[in-house]
Amino acid sequence: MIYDFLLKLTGSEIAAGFIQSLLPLFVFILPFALIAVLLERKVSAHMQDRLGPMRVGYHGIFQTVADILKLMQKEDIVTDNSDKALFNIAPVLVFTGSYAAFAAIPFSGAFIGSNIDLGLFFIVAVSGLVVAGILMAGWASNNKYTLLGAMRSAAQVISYEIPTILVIITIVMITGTLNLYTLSELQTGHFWNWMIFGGPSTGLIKVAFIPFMIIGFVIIYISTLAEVNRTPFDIPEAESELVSGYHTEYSGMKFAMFFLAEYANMFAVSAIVAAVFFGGYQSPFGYLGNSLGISWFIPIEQFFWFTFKGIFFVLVQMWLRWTLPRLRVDQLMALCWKYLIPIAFVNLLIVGLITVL
Amino acid sequence: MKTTEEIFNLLKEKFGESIIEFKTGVPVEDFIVVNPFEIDKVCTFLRDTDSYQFNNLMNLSGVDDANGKKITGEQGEVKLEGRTFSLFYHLESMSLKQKVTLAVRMPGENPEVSSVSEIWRSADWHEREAFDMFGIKFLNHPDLRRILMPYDWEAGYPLRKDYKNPEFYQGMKVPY
Amino acid sequence: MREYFNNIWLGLTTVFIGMNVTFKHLFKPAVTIQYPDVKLLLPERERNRLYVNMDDCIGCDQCARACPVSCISIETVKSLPTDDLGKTSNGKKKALWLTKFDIDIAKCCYCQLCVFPCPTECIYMTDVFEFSEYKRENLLYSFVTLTPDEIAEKKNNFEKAEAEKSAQKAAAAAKKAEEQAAPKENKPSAEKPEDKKE
Amino acid sequence: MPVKTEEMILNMGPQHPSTHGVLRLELLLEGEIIKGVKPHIGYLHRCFEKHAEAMTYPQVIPYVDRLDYLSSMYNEFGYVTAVEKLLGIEVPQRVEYIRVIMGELQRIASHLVAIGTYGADLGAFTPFLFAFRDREKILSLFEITCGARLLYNYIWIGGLSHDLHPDFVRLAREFIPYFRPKIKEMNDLLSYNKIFVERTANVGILPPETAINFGVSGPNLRGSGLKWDLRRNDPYSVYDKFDFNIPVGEGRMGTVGDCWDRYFVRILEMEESLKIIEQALDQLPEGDVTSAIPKRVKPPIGQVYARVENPRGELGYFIISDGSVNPFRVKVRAPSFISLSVMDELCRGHMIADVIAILGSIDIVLGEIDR
Amino acid sequence: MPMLTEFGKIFIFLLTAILFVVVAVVAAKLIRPSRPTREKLLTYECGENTEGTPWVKFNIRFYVVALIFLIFDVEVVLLIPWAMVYQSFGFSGYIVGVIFLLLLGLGMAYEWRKGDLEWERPKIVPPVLAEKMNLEKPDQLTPKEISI
Amino acid sequence: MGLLDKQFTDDNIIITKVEDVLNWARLSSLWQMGFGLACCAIEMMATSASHYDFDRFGVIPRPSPRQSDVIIISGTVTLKMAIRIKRLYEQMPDPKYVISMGSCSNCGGPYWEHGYHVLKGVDRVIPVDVYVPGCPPRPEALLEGLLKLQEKIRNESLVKKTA
Repeated sequence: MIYDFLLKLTGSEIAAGFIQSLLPLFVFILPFALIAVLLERKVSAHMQDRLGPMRVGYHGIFQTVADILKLMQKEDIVTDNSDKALFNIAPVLVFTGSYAAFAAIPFSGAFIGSNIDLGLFFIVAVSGLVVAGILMAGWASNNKYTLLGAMRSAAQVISYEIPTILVIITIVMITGTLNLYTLSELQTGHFWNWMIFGGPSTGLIKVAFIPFMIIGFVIIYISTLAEVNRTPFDIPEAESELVSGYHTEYSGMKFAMFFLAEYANMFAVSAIVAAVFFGGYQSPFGYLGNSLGISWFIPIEQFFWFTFKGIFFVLVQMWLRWTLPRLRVDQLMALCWKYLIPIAFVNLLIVGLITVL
Repeated sequence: MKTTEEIFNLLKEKFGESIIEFKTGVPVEDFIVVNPFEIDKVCTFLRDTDSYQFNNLMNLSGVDDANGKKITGEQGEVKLEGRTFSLFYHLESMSLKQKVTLAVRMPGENPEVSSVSEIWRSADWHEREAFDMFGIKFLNHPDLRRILMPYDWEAGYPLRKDYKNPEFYQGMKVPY
Repeated sequence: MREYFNNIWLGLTTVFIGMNVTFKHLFKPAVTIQYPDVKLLLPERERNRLYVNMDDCIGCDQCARACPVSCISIETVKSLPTDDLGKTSNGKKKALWLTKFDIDIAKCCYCQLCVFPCPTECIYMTDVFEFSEYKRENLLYSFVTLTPDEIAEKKNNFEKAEAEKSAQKAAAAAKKAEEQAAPKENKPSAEKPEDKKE
Repeated sequence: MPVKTEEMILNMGPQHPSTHGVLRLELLLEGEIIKGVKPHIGYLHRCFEKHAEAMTYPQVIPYVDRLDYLSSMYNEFGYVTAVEKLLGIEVPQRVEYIRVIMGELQRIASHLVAIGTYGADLGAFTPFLFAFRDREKILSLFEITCGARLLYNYIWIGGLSHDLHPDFVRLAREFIPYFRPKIKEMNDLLSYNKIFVERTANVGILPPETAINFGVSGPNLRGSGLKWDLRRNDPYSVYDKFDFNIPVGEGRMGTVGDCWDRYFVRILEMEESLKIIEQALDQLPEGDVTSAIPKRVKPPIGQVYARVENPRGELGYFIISDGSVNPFRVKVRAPSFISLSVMDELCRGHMIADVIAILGSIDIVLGEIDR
Repeated sequence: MPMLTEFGKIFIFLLTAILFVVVAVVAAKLIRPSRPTREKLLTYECGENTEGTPWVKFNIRFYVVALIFLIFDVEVVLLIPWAMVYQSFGFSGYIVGVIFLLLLGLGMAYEWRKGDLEWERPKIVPPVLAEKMNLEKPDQLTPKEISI
Repeated sequence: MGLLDKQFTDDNIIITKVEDVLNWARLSSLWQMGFGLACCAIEMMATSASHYDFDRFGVIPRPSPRQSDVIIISGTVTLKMAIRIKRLYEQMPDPKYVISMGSCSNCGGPYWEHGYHVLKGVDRVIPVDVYVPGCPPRPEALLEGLLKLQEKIRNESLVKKTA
């Protein structure tokens, strides 16, 4: 565990905790956001027979760096009519909410910010902070677009939390743990031990689990998509209706924070899906470190696999985004309440039945 | 399918004095000149009678006939006296495949005409445009405001032939 | 109930069909033309910046009259019989000094109406489109080949000649005053020599 | 739950990503529900009719281009039809055929923009770019013919400015098999997509009676289920020589006359246009295209109303001539101008997102509305 | 030395995040210009003047969503402890959960039935004009009949 | 009071380097305000579409003026619209740039003579950085205008101009 290593190094728990808390930010989120924004533009471009950023560095690899540097230079506008205190707090809250989720995500066997037993539950709970931030941003801007966007966003995020939790409960019923580290460790070995393939259980039960696990996966993927406001669920920031939704009035660095939070969130939810259904940081084929006998190499491999899986799901998010139109707000609610929740319910009951049998 | 002349004769029978004139000529489309205050009644009749069924108002256009005497004022501005404004109504019956053109003539000083926007909703915006461009007043129009020009445009009606452009609008210089 | 499951089915399948389309395009080569590096070969009829070949221009003003936006302004001075202006490439004789041939390219609407009436085909649209400017004044193109001094000189020459001519004419007119009621009484000093030769 | 909430006025536009230009919609909202829509137009009022009075007849054509800038060819077509009717001149057959080919290509290009931006309005950005990619092919066809990409000044009174480029027929024939699969792709990607269908079906239903009374024409009228196309019902040029269908809204996904129908009529019309182009290319006669152009256009005193089937509907020109070289009055019956006036009726009771769907489905061009 | 709990670590994460945003915004402040004008500080509404305030009594619909969510969320949270341990009680443990879930499902079915899951919106009436309109059926408007 | 508000009187290597980096960032990431007026707007859309691809230059359309750096006035500016354009421009955060695209916004274009409702040149209400001629300009011409604008940004300086 890196924490123990840092503890030895610094001798102070606070310092170790602090350094550890910086790690995901600087080692992971910022580079990830830089890459993901570029990736998004590149993927979308190639899907549309275009090229995407080409002029800043080789194939535009420094595009996002330029974007961030430019956003730093932009004037920060706080309108006269806005509620200035809330207006300034909102980006902090939004970013904090999405960053806190990273505390419980196991990046590899050797690194997990906070190995709490409530892991999954904590992540779901703390993303509520984001809702508060969004509502705050929308309200404080004193702008009709932002307010409508924030309202929609809040309604959407909280609605889609229920199917997420229901699917998580389904997993908890099988594994009996909420701790993401334990959950990942449970799925060790090869890919057939992943939860999507019935998890570590064996025999007929495992086979019986598979269809329900797939249903569960689809539900959780759809609802996490909605929770991070991606197309087809991007109505809160629906460009063609509400200009750009709750962050219409934000400019410069504060806008960059919203942007960063969005991409951090995208990875966070992908990571949850990967950790819950696709073995977290576990390799699908066994470790090179094991076969070569280099034990310190294993966590690095694990980190690689985790990132790989996370980014894969992020890519699917992008793929969906550049394919689909967006839903209307009432259809979005209907999808959640009439389709996802009942199906998740039934799924839960059946999985429970299979486990006890 | 009736020709304009037949329609004119039939209308003349029905409405008498309100139907003023029938105009025809080689490149000129035939049209029927109607009294401006009776146009709504004529149009209702034309739409609702089974043998006409003019259910579509294709076009409604105002025209500044610019036919009066030219009078040069003190500051050199040109005024037209005794001129008229016209409105042309192009009607079509989509079911009977017939077309007819109606026209009304109004005096230049205070052009007023009955609105047909109750009869064909498409007339609503056409009439607003005619008001905006020529200053023709449509009686009984539900919402007679300027439509293309800004609501606070004070320099008159731009498609009149004697229109003069203002120098400034809200602090912006208008001429080149 | 049937509709409920049908909706789910349609929703999933059509999403996958759509994703299939975009996925296929992910690996298709892009159609993008990388402009500053790669330039498209423009067709021969391309209509962009106007160009006037002043060697061929006879100052007939036809283009200016055809222009719907009046962005061409031409001023000419008659040449003296002694001046030799040369011939245009299609054999027309030039008789006018062009003192002003301005095209306000900022106003131009690139409709090509000025090109067709030109008798010497000296005004035409080129395929040059890269001429954006920081200042609008730079978009006023002057095609005149004469220097301001020369222009002044030509004007002066013409005025002199005109003065002589009108003096002669006045004399001639005085002679047959009963027949002709002053065919040309214009005062050359006051009038700008704007000739509209066709 | 009949709890009274306060009404809110929301401005959409003039700067708004999906008002297709500079339209301003004033929405009266109750929560997300629309109580009324007030369109404010005139932000692009470029005084066309005043300009026309100051120009000679041929000089008006560049201005006509700029009315409906998505279908310039067709605007020219309509204008010259009117002027030729006024002059009483016949044009050579080849000219008519080329006009039809250009007009139908323009119709495809225009519908592509309509469909593409409609997708973008509803959140799908990829179809927009696909549509523009294919439109670019058509524009290059126009470009080799007359040298301009958007505003052509190609169709002249009595003829055309240039004859076809020697490569044109070959390239146009190549375009047809290239484009047919793209329509299918568009259907896969957008038309039949469940989300798209949900967004557009049963939204903004326009019954045919209302459509006629409002004067709505073109694909919007056909979307309401009425087989009314001026190319058939009031044939002009050589349209009576071609075999094509008139697609109408059938209510396949919802009710007849909803947004999906209006959208899908445009998809089907692109196929029909391809058919017409194919036939016209086959029948294209030889001849001179400039011989009938009059040197000086000076129509006799009179007036004329001529109309053509623009990609957006019935485009009519009402021209009064006083015998001089300048038209005395030109009035344009702009199809989008009329179609937009129906917005208020269509939107009532819908939600904010539906306003976008309805506005996109009636496919307006502000240049033509404001003139 | 007090042991830093796992929650303590989370707390440090939260602090880091706040710190990061503050540092980033302050750093930007060192660079960015500040040239406020009156128009710049107006609320953005597509270039128009705003009419009325957005801070109005808002649509009840959003509150209903919040209420339903609250009920469901709380009940779903109650499920979590059960989900973790029910296996040790065997089939009876499962049945207990099922009863709870069924009640929840019943509540939801009730809400569905009552129409609370629908977005409350008026019935949309297509704008049919009441006037008499002699319109033939579209199939009668076939091209063959047309003669102009 | 930020760095960009200051005007240094002396020139030194640090300022020049910082300036270069900042200018580079600004010019490589010009977010365009998604906003079209008339015919030129279609060509602007064509420029962002696949064939010409604005995204290659880092230009992406942002719906809100608060997040955009460059406003492309693409089309005829009428008097009614000019007031709104002025406000939208004002509402963009500094540093901001303006490209005037096409004849109409350069000087009224074809409508300069009889256009009673047309503003003859958008530079009467907002300062313009680059004029792109054309009616409408080809997409390449707009790209060339953008390159000109980038060139202009590259030469911007924190150092106070002396005389």
